[in-house]
Amino acid sequence: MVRVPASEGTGVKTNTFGFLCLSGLIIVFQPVFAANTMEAECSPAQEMPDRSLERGHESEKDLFEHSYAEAECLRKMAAGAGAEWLKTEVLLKRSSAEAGEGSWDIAIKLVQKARFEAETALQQADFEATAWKHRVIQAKETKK
Amino acid sequence: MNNTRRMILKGGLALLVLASLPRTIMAAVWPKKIFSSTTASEALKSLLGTDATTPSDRINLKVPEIAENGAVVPVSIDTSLENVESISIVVKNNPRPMAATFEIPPGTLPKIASRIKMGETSDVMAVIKTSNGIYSATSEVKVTIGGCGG
Amino acid sequence: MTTNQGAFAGPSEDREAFVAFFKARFPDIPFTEYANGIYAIDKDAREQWQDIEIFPPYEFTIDQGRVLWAEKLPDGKTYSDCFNNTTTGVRHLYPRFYTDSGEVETLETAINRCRETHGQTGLKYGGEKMVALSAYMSFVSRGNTINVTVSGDNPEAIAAYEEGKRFYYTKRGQLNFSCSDCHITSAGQYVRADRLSAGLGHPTHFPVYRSKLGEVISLHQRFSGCVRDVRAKPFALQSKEFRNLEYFLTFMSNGLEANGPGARK
Amino acid sequence: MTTTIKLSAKLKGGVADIKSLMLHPMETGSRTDPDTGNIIPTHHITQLVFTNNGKEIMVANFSTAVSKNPFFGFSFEGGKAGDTVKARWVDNNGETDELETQLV
Repeated sequence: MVRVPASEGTGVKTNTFGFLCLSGLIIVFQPVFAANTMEAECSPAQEMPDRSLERGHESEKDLFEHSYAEAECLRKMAAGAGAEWLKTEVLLKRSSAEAGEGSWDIAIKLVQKARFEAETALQQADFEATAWKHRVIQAKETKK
Repeated sequence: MNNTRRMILKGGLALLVLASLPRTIMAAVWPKKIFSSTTASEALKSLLGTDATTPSDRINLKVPEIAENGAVVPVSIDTSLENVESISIVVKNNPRPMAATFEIPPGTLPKIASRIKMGETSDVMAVIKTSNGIYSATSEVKVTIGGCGG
Repeated sequence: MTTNQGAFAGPSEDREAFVAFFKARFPDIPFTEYANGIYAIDKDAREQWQDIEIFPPYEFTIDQGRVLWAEKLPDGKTYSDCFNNTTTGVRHLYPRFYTDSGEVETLETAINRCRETHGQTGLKYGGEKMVALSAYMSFVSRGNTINVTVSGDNPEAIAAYEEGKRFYYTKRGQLNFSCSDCHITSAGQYVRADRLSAGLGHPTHFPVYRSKLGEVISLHQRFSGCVRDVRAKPFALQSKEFRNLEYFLTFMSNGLEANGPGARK
Repeated sequence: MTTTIKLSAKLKGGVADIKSLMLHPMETGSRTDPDTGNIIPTHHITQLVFTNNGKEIMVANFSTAVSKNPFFGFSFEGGKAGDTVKARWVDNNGETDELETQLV
């Protein structure tokens, strides 16, 4: 069970900006996750600041573990929405392995990447919940 | 070494049988040297004694211009040349250029079809040995890196 | 005005619009040709394909399937006892909506249901034996016309069809592509060195010998490959998602000839 | 499986048309097993020999550059309906298989 405080922290903004820049794929989005599509063990509130971006408050180990739990939670949500990306789970596995070696910096970077993928996948699923309908091939005569 | 031992174990019986059969049942030993040559010239020299071939428009070499898949490239060769003794397929840019060679006894038509692997874009040569000389036809086949495939 | 109207049109209207799209996109290609996949569009590749079809490598798989199909199940029954008309084939009637389970049944899940009914464990989807059985039944069914029904008076069947349709048009993965992006919008275009085939006719020729892999694969393995290609995590073979997708996609190909198994690059 | 060979032998206007397909991995010896990282050893058909009523009509020598599950077709003159055409392959491990069919 992962409980994450809902707050409008700066972490969210940074992260949002990050994936806007990077993805360039999703034009329209709302920073509200379609969390109702699943009943995962974890249930983050609508917004979950990425605490891995606010370094210095915790030990690296604690930071990694929290970040990992959050990212894994988001991944499960994406999977529940049928929208998980190909490598998210791989990134998490690799991060665990790096953490096991004590390479916290690399481990946290990998977690951040996984989290970014999971969040973007959720945004994608949310947008696609209605967007797909506009792509359905329709008969040419568009009668009003 | 390992390979040799396995061959003896598994193929011992087969080899024994082969040795005792007349040539009409199983042909001469597989020409390993030709197939391990790393250049077309070396392969042709060890097969035919020379790498000098005469280009001939009497050879019909049919290969695709762009291979759908480098793992399966259809090749067919036929010729109106007479007294053909062998037909060989040479892929110049393959690590071992000699792909296959076919011995043509009298009565068998100089006409073969097979499918070969190509590692990259390359000239493909049909080399035909007749009682009069050695002839060839060459055609380039482009091999591309796929996207999603099929 | 763009409306969502299309999403809620009935299956028959969907299919008519789907076929009409390709007719407008490729006016020179007759409807029946779509059963040949990309070779309906790509003339160069077509010649190489025809060369391979002279003596296709999937013949060994058909033979294997023929032997498996004839084997007796533990209670003495055979697969033929589970299916009607196995002499002329049943492939073209699948997938279908199976009311007992309330889900879409594909030929592969029907084969496993048959095994289980007659005291045998199910085969692994995508495994050599299941693919061989499926390929054999495709071979027996050659020449029949694909005729998948989505019964208008069964809301569950309609819902499954709609789920498949949603899957087909939904963008997914890191590359953010839907099935329709490649196989409707961009059909005939190049993705690197490959030309994209038309969505119409996709399921007619499975299972398929892939030259690239040197083996015969099922339709769901191909789905899985496509989902992976857009960098999304694939669903399990014969998962509900893929069965619904097959239901929608095969319904779109109604009227085409069942011509599996096939050979592809 | 019972056989690794498919063979068709058909007469067309005095010419016998032979087509064959072999079930064989044709490993080049330069691929690595993705699971173990080990090189997959070379394993390929070296020779494919055809006879008609015992008379040798074709010897095909293959390298690893012949595609997986090799296809080979050729034609010969002088065959009659009912003749026995035999295909026999041997690979670099000494494994072998053969199949006979009647010319039709």
